[in-house]
Amino acid sequence: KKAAPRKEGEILIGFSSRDLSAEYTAKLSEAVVDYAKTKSGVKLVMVDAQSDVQKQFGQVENFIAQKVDAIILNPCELEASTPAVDRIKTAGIPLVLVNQVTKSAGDSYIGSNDFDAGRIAMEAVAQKLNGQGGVLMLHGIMGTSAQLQREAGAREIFAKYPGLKLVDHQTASWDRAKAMALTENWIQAHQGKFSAIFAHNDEMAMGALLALERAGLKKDVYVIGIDAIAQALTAVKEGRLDATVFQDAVGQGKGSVDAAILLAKKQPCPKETMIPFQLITRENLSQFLK
Amino acid sequence: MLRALELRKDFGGLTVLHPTSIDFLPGEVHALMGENGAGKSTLMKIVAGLYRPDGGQVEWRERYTEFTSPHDALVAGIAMIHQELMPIPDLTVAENITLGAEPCSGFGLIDRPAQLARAEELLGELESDISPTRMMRTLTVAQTQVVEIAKALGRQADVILMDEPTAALSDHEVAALFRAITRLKARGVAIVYTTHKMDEVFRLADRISVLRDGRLVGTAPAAELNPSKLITMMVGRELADVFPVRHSPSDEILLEVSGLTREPAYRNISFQIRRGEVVALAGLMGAGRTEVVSAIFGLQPASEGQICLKGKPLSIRNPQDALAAGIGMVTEDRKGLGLIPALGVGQNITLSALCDYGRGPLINHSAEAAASESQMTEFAIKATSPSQPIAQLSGGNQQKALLARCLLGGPDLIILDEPTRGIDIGAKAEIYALIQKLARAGKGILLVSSELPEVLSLAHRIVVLRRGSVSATLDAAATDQETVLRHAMPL
Amino acid sequence: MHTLDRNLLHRFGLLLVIFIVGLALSLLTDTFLSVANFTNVARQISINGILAVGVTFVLLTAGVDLSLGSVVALSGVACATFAHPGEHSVFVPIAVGLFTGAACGLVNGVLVTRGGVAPFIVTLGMMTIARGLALIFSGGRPVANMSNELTALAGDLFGIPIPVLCFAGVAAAAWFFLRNFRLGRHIYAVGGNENAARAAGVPVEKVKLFAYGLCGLLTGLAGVVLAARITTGQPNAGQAYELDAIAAVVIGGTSLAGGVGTITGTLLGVLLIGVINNGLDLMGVSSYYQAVIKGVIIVGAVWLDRRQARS
Amino acid sequence: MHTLDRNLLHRFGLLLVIFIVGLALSLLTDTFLSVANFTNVARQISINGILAVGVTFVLLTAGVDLSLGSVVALSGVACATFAHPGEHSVFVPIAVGLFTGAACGLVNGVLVTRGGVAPFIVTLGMMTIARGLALIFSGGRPVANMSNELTALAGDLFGIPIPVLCFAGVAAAAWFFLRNFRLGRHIYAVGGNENAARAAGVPVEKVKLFAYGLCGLLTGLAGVVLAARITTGQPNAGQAYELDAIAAVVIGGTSLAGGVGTITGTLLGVLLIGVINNGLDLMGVSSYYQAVIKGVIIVGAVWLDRRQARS
Ligand SMILES: Nc1ncnc2c1ncn2[C@@H]1O[C@H](COP(=O)(O)OP(=O)(O)OP(=O)(O)O)[C@@H](O)[C@H]1O
Ligand SMILES: Nc1ncnc2c1ncn2[C@@H]1O[C@H](COP(=O)(O)OP(=O)(O)OP(=O)(O)O)[C@@H](O)[C@H]1O
Ligand SMILES: [Mg+2]
Ligand SMILES: [Mg+2]
Repeated sequence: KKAAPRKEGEILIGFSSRDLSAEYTAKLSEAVVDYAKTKSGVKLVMVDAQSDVQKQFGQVENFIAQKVDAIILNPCELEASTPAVDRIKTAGIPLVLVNQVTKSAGDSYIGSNDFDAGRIAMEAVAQKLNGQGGVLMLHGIMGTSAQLQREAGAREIFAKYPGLKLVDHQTASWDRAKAMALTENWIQAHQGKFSAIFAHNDEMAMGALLALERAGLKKDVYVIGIDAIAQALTAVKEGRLDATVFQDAVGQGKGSVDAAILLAKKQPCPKETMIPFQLITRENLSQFLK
Repeated sequence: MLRALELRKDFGGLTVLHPTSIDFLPGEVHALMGENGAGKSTLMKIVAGLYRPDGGQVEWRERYTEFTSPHDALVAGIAMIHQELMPIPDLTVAENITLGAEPCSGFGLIDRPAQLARAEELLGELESDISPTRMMRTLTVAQTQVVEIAKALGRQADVILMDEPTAALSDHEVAALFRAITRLKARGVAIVYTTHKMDEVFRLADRISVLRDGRLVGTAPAAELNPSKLITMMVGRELADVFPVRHSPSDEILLEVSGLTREPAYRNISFQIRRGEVVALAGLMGAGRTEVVSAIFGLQPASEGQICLKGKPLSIRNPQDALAAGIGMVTEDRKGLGLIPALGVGQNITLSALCDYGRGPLINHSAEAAASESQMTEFAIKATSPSQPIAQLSGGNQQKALLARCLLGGPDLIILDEPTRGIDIGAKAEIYALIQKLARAGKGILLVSSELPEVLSLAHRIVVLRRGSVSATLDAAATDQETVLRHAMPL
Repeated sequence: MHTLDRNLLHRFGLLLVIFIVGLALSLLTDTFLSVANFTNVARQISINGILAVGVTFVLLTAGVDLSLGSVVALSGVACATFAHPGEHSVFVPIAVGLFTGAACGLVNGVLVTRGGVAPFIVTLGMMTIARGLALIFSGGRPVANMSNELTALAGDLFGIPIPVLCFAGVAAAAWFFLRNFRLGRHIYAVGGNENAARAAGVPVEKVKLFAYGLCGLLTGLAGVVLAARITTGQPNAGQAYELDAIAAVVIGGTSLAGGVGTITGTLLGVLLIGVINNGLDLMGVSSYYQAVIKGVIIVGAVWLDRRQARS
Repeated sequence: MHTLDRNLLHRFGLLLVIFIVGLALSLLTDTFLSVANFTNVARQISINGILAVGVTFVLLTAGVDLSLGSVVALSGVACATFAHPGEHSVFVPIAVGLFTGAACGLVNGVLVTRGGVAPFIVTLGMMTIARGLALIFSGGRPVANMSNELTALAGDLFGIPIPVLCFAGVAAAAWFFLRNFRLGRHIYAVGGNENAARAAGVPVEKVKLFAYGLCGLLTGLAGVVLAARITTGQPNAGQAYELDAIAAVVIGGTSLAGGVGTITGTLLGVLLIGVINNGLDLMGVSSYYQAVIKGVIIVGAVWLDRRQARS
């Protein structure tokens, strides 16, 4: 299936996604691809960096060699993806960053701030516990930007409420099974000393939830995740999961395609479009279940 | 010059070498004799730095020395030809020969021309025509042994320990080795020589030391001994005639091979074996004997030709087929095609006939143990228990275990490729007796052996191979070594 | 029997390490030594345990299987796809999961035996392929909405977690098989010296095919159990599970060169890894240091064990 | 020489596959066949290439090194920590990175040779330990703010990317070394038959130590190059890099059992993996299918290669 030759006047957009095997990014990337299909005169090529900065860098170089008209980059990392951004800028290709910033700015950024996600989630915990109680935190893969920023956001809230105590925190590498085992161990070690679990993503929140349910402790513990993946929403609806933080994958995806087209046509485009995180609880769930 | 002082070695709580002292003198061939498992190799390996002694010392040039590795011993001037062949399969012959002593031109850079020249020179000394650029993997067992010898000769050592260097060699190479040894003696090199071939001892040795069950029985000048005296020292009793009488075979044809061909190794091989008959395949090294019998056993099927057993044509694609048809074989390459090193002796023995010791897919452990123990007794296999890993047995005992494996399934046709290699004289006599017993019981035996006396006295008929073709089929009773050799020699 | 002796020694060295680690944890935490926590450890090691038992067979034949983790994910996805409530009987998703695993294992086996490709490459290929297939079949999303009958597989039976029962059953069967079946002995022979085994009439190809197939089947089982436990078929589940499983087997004394090893050893290896993971969590050791400590204990345990077995 | 013949054959089979893949890509895309893209491929394979060359040495001795990826991260972090602008000369961070890698490699080597622990376990332990250390030293955060002199290492020299030059240099040196140096041949001997090598007076322990140390050093180099390229010491970089590197080496005909293999083979393996990755991206194949296709091509290439080498 030969990649059709570029037609005159057609806009070619290169899109490097951070990791298509992660549910949130997959959703975002699907939105990008689907939305691009609805635009006539636009051809989009998507590649998957599989969470590897260096691989993504290579993909960016491939795009430059292909002389694409615009690049949408969903960077793997805050720091380490910066050279890739610089390379694109040196090549003079319009660049849209989506979902994650880098040290160097692109021509446009569509997304949200992971600090906010951590802040919103922990704030919800603080409200629920009235600023008093023990909290456990499940980290994503250590050293990744999302983990670092979500942790930093959460720590801000801990500083604000001295009554909140971080009983223990540990990585479960974004993985549900690992989060489940970790929570089981925590139940042994800290039973009765914690009343909330904050997971850096919903996968891990689901794992914590399952462990708590199995131990019959869910009613005593408030569990919150980030991303609002489908299963998390269902769980919120069923009253199992307490809350999650919504990140608008579809909104970010569409926004980035629009921005890329504007930039490729050398039309003005907003430097930054923030699509804020939102807390989802049972109360406001209906507006997110479309 | 070299002296073993009260050397002792234990393996897993078992003393295999009791405190033993022997002197070795320059310019002398000192033969080390003894039954399988007597501790000959163990003693030599201690001297060569491969094993650390559990007691006693090595005195070298009037000084006590402790070699912590073969490297130390080699640097000091002690080289060893190991009983166990140790090729590096994916290096060239030249690289194997010069291993550890590569000629270098500074900075550790190998001087290739010098390396090749050295290898040629050493092979030339052994009158061998193996090309130094061949890959070791492609060599036959005998050729591998020649390379091992060349490797040790090349170390310019003052002592060379030779542990059964001729086990895989035929007369031609043996003669060349002996000439080389004579030259070494003249240079004042001390040679320690172990063998199970009686004639060699008396041709070579100046003095002889005999070990039995890990103890030194005695040391004597060769001139003071004769074969029967020596055997008595080794075995602890007198041994009757080694070769038993042959019985005449029946007329029923057991195996008929016709037109077996696999170019370029052999072509158009035809012969028959009757029940109760021992047929020997004779020939020089590389004549293709191993390849022919491998084809019959399905290890490397022939491309053309027919094999009929008991009048039925067989299509043998692998050893499984052969075993099912009633053909058993003891391979020449003990280590490569025989032993499962980590399994116990008993499990090695029962491996081929495991179906007979159990119900359905299950193993009946007690039946299996009984079978392996009776085989071990019958073949006098020296091991601490049936579960001792076979890798820990002495070479001769390993060979006996493989024979036991082959016979356990009760095959009609038994192929023996160099079955007595590395086997002591007592055990050899037992194996010869066994071969005759099997023949009497109506089995057919196809024997490949490089020892012509063995061939002449065991076989009824001798099929001589020359470069992959049958050059003669001789009646063993009416022929002699010269005739066989004449047919074996390339024209 | 000597093989047994040697294993007892091996066992003893490892047991010692496990005992020391356990003792340390009992002193350092007040939660390690409790029935609830032991159940926990048992539950947590059961998936790695099932995988380790399976891959023991492959390692014994001197092969390797790097595709475990991906095949766990693929079987989990396959199982979950057929496990929506009210669609099929609960046996269908289980069968589908097991079948998927076994099929992957058999493909590995065929490529190794007939294709003559090194097991490392074959199973590395399968690792990528199975992961890709898991993502394709699931559309990159977790397959949720599994029936309660299936997720009940992660529950308890007579107070014992079903995954633990599965693991125990699998281990006992494997132990019995390797000791008492002819095919079990043949596996050791093939791993010990393939050419010699062939010359002794062992059907080497069939033996290997069996080992890979069985390993695949057990991987499928692990996939089903995992899916039941996390109530989803997760296409990116099981990352690097093969490493933990192979590590457990090798810690337990099985040689990567084949021909040597036992199921009891594997069990101890699985237990050691499980206890370390559990204990470090209980002690609240920071995850950075957890990694370092875990690495040190594993290497140290094997070192001690081998030293002790040698003497 | 026979070694050469056989390598030519190996080479030929793989070359054929690479050629076919390349041809297909040239027809299917209009960008594959361009200088810019070739430079890209070269740049993209250089890190895997350096690692693959290093691990070739270890595999030749019949060992294995699973710690590559983690050590890349650790050396990158170590290098970046000393690379802040204006603090040290550019040689300091480079030396620190190389030293870190070499130290890890030597520790591996010592544990394998003196400790008698299986390379798989030792390097698996090091994999966890080095990752933990990278996180500890960096505080779990990317170490940024590297001097321009250091990041210039990812730039060009005479129009050729410096990482590519590093890779080429390393490969050429390794090729020459393995063929013509005594130590190089001893590496083959140790891998081919360790007992025989020891009996022939080859200092087996030293040879292995050298192989692990060199592999570590080159891993350190890869870490430095990666840090320069992404201008950060990333503690979670290099995940699973060991698999790609070992795969390249094995595809290139090096036996995991040791004693057989060449640097030219490794280069072809690296090239094949690089071309597949690049080509599938260029064609815009969905990443799920990429995984499947990549797995199939790798297994297929090795299968073809071995088949052809046998005949
Ligand atoms: N690594 C080992 N572990 C345990 N026992 C061993 C080991 N090596 C040798 N033995 C035992 O030591 C004894 C002496 O063996 P050795 O190899 O020295 O005999 P040998 O005299 O050379 O016999 P052969 O003529 O058969 O070569 C044997 O009983 C053997 O089983
Ligand atoms: N000098 C040689 N040069 C090249 N190839 C040889 C040489 N000698 C033997 N061969 C190879 O070995 C094959 C025959 O080996 P085989 O092992 O069957 O011989 P054999 O008669 O059993 O000798 P032995 O067992 O004494 O080594 C030949 O087909 C040939 O390929
Ligand atoms: Mg001996
Ligand atoms: Mg022969």
